[in-house]
Amino acid sequence: MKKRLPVSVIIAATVLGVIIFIAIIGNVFTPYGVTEQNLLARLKPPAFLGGPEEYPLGTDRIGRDMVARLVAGLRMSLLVALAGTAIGAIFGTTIGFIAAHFRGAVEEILMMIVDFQASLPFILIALTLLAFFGNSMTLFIILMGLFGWETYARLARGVVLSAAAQPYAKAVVALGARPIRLYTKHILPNVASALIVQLTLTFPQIILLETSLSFLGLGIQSPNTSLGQILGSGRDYLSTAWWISVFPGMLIFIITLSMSILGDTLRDRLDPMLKQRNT
Amino acid sequence: MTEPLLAIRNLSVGLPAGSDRPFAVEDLSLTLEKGEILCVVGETGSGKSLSAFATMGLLPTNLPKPTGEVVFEGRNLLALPPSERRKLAGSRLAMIFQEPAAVLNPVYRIGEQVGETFQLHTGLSKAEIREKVTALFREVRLPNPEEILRAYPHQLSGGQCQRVMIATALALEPAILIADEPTTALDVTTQAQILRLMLDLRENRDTGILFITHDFGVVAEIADRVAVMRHGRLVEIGPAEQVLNHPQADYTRELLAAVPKLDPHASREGLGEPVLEARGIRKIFRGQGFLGKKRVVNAVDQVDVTLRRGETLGLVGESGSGKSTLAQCVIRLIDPDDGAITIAGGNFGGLKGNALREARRRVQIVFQDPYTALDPRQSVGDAIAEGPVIHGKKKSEAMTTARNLLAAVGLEPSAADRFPHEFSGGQRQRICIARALALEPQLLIADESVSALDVSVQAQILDLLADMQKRHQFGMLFITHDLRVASRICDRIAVMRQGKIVEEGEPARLFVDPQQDYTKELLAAVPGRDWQHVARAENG
Amino acid sequence: MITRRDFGKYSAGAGALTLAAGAKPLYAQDRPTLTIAVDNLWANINTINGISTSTRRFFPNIYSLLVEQDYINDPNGVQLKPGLATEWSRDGKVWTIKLREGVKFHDGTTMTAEDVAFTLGPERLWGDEPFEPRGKTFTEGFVRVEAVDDLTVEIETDKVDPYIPGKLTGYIGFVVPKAAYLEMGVDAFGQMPIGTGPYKVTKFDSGEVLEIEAFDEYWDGPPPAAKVIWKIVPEFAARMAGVVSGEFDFMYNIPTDQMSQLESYDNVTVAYALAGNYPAVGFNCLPDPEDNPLVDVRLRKALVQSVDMDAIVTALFGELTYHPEVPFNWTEYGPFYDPDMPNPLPYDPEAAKALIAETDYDGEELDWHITRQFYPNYEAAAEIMVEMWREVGLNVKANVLDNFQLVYERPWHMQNFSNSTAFIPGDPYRPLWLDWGPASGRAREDSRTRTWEPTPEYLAAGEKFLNAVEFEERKEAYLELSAAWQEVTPCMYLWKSVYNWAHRADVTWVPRPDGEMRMFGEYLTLPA
Amino acid sequence: MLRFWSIKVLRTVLTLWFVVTFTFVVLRTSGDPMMALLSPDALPDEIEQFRRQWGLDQPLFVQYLRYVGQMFTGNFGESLRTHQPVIEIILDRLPATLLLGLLSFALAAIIGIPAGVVAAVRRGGAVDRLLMALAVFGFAVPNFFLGICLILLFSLMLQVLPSSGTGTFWHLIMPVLTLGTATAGTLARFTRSAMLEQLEKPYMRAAMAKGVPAWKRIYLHAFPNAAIPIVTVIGLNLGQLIAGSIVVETVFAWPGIGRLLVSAVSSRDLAVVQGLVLVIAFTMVMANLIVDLVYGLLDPRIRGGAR
Repeated sequence: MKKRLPVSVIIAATVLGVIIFIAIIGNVFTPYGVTEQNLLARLKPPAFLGGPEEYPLGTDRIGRDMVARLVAGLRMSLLVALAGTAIGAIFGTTIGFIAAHFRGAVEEILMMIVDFQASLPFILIALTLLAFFGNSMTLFIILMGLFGWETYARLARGVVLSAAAQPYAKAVVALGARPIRLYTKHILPNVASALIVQLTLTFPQIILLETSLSFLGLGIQSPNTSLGQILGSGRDYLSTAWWISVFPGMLIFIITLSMSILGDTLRDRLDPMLKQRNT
Repeated sequence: MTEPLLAIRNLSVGLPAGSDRPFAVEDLSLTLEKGEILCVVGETGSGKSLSAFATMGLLPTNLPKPTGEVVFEGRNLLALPPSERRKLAGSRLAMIFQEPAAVLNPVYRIGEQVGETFQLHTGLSKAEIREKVTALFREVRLPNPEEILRAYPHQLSGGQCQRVMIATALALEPAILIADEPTTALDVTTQAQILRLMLDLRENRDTGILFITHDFGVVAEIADRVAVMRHGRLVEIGPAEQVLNHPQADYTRELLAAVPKLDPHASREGLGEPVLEARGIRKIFRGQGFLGKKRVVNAVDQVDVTLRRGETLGLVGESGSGKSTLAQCVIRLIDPDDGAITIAGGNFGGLKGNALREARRRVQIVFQDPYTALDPRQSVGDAIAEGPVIHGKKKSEAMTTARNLLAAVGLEPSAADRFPHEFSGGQRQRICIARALALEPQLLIADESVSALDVSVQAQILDLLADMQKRHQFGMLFITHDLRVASRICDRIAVMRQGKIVEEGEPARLFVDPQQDYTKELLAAVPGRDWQHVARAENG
Repeated sequence: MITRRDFGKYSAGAGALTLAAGAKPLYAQDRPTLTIAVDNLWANINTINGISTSTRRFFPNIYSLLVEQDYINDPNGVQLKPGLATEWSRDGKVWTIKLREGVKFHDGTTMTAEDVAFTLGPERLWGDEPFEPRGKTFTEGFVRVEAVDDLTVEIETDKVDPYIPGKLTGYIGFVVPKAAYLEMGVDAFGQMPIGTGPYKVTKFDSGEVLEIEAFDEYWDGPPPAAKVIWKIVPEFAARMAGVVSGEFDFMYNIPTDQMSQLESYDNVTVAYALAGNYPAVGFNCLPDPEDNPLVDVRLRKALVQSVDMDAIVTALFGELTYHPEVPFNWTEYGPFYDPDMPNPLPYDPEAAKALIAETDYDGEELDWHITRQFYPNYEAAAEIMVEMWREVGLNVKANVLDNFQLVYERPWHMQNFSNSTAFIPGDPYRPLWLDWGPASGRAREDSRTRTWEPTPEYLAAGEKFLNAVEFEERKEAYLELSAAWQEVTPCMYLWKSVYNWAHRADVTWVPRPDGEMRMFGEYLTLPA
Repeated sequence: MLRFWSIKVLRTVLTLWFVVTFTFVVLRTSGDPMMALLSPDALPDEIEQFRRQWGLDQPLFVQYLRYVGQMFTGNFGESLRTHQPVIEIILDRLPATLLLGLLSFALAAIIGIPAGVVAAVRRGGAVDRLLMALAVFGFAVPNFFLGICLILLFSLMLQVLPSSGTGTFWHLIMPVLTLGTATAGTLARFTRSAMLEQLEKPYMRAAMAKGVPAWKRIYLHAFPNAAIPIVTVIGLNLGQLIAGSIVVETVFAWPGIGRLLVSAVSSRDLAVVQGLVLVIAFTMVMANLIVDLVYGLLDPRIRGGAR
């Protein structure tokens, strides 16, 4: 039943691959450092719009090379999103597994905490904590990790409950397996696809969350930079130096679009429930 | 009568590129007359359902357009524009489906759904429609038509849903009714009633019925003519009597031979010591009813079971009778509320934690659906070896056992490296059996283990189980809703109803001289029971 | 130069109009509503508790000052002119202030010497538990404020203070009504205050809007607008769009880079003023944290010398403003200002490297706390400065924080602040002594903002400065004081602040270096 | 049923209590709020005086009990900055946010749901691809960026819409558009997948066999079933709207609670932040209760009582 991958997916995967590649080694291609400034070349337009040749995508308000900024911002955004997604997914999934295994009071309490988190828009929590506790990279990453964990917990609990009711899980129990074996060797691999689909949703959401926080001044802090921070810092210059915010905006869009195309395809391909039905 | 009611000529339905064969239906020609029941039989993948869909114009949109002709009332349906075709659908041609509950739209009341056909094809007023629908419900013998009109699908049983569907199909007195496995999901007694309804329809309304099924019992019960399909092609077509009793094609012969006979025999001699003793097993499910009313279901109600080495005990009953719950209690996948279980002389019911896990090697289970019973991400060898590994065997030794077992269940030892999705349903069930036997259990529970399989495969699996039992001498608790199957393999049969065992005995006695009305009812409902010329006493 | 005569229509003949106040002016109906887009307001509008750049913009529209700086006739504002006080004279340590007659508060009561004495008195500003405790800073040396008759107030100080009239041009000079203030309490008063200004507050929501309406009994004649709305519009794009499309009559805080764009619209005029204010980088000179490398003055001087401040200011502001080379040698101090004063710490990265080499500094991270978007261009400058420091081997980390509370939360090595020069017009008292002296937040031991310990030399020079009554004596002390301060270099002044505005091209409006947006009098002319 | 709802209500109350306690503890342990409210060079006795005035000198536990106790009387404390009752400040701003939120949501639903249905019906086709790319664009464009672009286009260049603030119908257009876009994208995607699931259900084939026309099959048969899961994401999207309003209200100077929150947080007005968090949590929880209710009304299987 192997179908050929649609062109859109191949393009999306390629684009993502290129983006990740650029994020990893992109700075090799730029002669300038991220923070390297040229006060004589502030707000220069991209080369293709008549700007100086040495700045292909122009410069920002203090004369830093946009290419260097974008590469560094891209790397930071991807890293933060990756770390956040990973932490949230692992934490949430674990909680979901625990709730599904123990049921009863444990499940009730855990699900109440999930409800609590879900009852507050995350940006509200992030905004408050970052403002009140001060912005540090550690707190920021932890916060991004807290983002979406409740989705994973709910999802994991749901899929685990349904997976555990599957005959193959019962068969494994009947063989005399310990719960830990059942969960790690059988259920986790089978629910992983549902979780991976969720990953493709969370990942761009974290990039966007960071962008919103940057707008409120609570995102990644200088001298580090992120796509959201570049985008936010260029907003006063939209009518005169649009390239500062439009380029990172385009990157965010491309990442989100590619991720969602991949996620949709993964959902169709990997969802164990769908798969069972199709065979 | 010169023109048949429906003539399918050279119908071919293609499959999308990359499928295992180019055509789902290939060059199919057959006719259906007025007042005739034509049964189309075939195993999974024979193309019988797609032929029906092509006739109704219901083919999935990802399939190419069918070729050939489907002539009805002088017009080729395949060439009609969609709007014309839609006018015929539901009015002149009607169809009923396999899963009656899923075929009704869950958010609308039954009355609205049945009435929709009238709204679409007639100009009747609401009151008139209501009148008509009520009359239809009476005709299909639905109890309390008024109440059912207001009910939602989830409030009806499967049999009731199918009657509603039939009522919908009959609404505008169609010339043709296409029935796609309409009784497969139903209990045997319900099935008998629906089949009765089909026969009445043919009598009273002269409807031409295209009846699709895989069950030769059903065919024997109702068919005027039979068409046998295989791999999208017509193998044989002819009057029922001829096809069933004097089949021309080898394939038909094979299929018929595989149908288990209702052939009650006495229990075997030389059975060993008791391997399972269950006393007073009880399981109650508590649900939350409307407005806090508690719903209590006695799923298993004070049941005693004993089973000896080498013996097979059949547990038969309709859905909801508690037979699966009982089996799951015995194997401790569900904890019974009450009762004692002893397996192979050792306590099993009261064990906990590690002791329970250790004791699990004594009892294993084979489930109904071989597609979900194997972890799709685990290789077959690993799956079979897993039990021994859990119980302390070395991985390499366990793999050797697994390969040997694969050979024993009739598969290549090299299958160990492959994954479940590479196997057919029957092969998977063999793998499940191998997995269960890898632990050399004293008790094997087969929970509807052959119900989902095609009849030819079913026969093979039953033979395999019998063979394995002979070799390993395990006791087997065989759960099934199919009396034919039970009669073929069981030494003793216990009939369950509403959580209780109502009657128990050797098949020879039970089938010939049932004591309980319920047992009689069940036996009477077995479709086509006379066809195989079973010698049995008439019991009035 | 606009002369007073041009404004006769609104502001001349104050007395006559005040007498005629009972009759509604004919043009009352025709007066427009002005809308001003601002980036923020302040939590309260008390004259002292509410001190901030954003409140100063509108204060004079609500309150009147006892003494005015005449920016119309003197761009430096050194020249004083009567406000609510008409005359003032000193006899030793006692100043006698004569008040204007018939000045009405917004609640209809008439201002008396009691109100002024309360405004400046211990109960409100400098007693044990004053209503607005920050007043202590501005009333240093006050020992007695007393109403001697209905229109006369006496202020007595502990030593001779020739600068009292100048001090009354600051926040403490805004007069509040005693009775209403006491009745409402300081907090309620701060939400709906009463003054003697040309407009009375009708709505105040600190997160949203301030609405003030014409007060036609204003002592200097009815104001030109029926209503002035100060509306918070946080995004620059929205403020800009609003001014260009005519929704707003005024806006302020334009990113310097965008001024030319705004100017390109025919219907918009961009105005700016060099403010009496200097943003700075404060250095923490104290061993708190204990391992603070900045206790070494050589490192502080290296920080100063390694920054090409002129290049930064030119890049960020163009020709708008400049970097003052020598601290406190500022143009607004008229006779104190010396354009030829040599710069002891010029931009010289090599010298800076040499200084660093002399110290124990070994690349430790220096934490620089910066308040978010508080001083225009500060963050951009910081990013540039961090790079320049990196080049000489100084490892500074700019830490942008939400508010001053976080900025002052230790540990930190550097932080942002600004020093205002406005207190005594034409005299460096405030930045040099008030802001750094032993009673200031930067030196007081119990202060959170403490960054240095004044040296004996500084204290001695300060003593001399405070006691100087004559100019020459005071200037000499000023030079000594400044030198003593520079020995320590507890901060680095960056540039003279620029306040900027955009407004409808058809109004004529005079900006002030103190940021005040006077919507009345000689400062504003609306089209006929 | 009664039990079902009483459990729901109990959980709601517990969740809210959790929110109250959590915010109280977190905010009170994060530092001294007085420091932010007073000027940096405030005198120590001044700070002490403020602390006493606000009861911040009491042990944390006492403060907590007092806070919770007052809450039961509808007293959420006073703003540390402006001294107005918190509840008044919030209630003053709430209608503006609700107006913005509801209109945005209506817009999102009007655009997003039909787009999702069309995309599902045209699955795999060019229309589907285009709609889904637009949907992704909708939520991938940061709110503030879209908002500022709209201001520059409609207020600065075309000068047809007011740049900010509130008052007339025209003031609503840009904020609603900005806030609604992201939600429309999410809804479109979700509707599409919910519809796809329903389109493959057996009852759709049965409807076809009855001769139901294509558009009726989609709107009368598939859509009501797809609406059930769509309603559940509506509850979640409400959070997205509130989150979005924090940004959008700032961009458009919209006098709602989003902006209030930003200013209260940056000025560390504890009482207001606490009140807001609680009000927002309350709104969310209530909305989810309503969603549950609607869910029950839509789905006869739940309405019947068996949960």
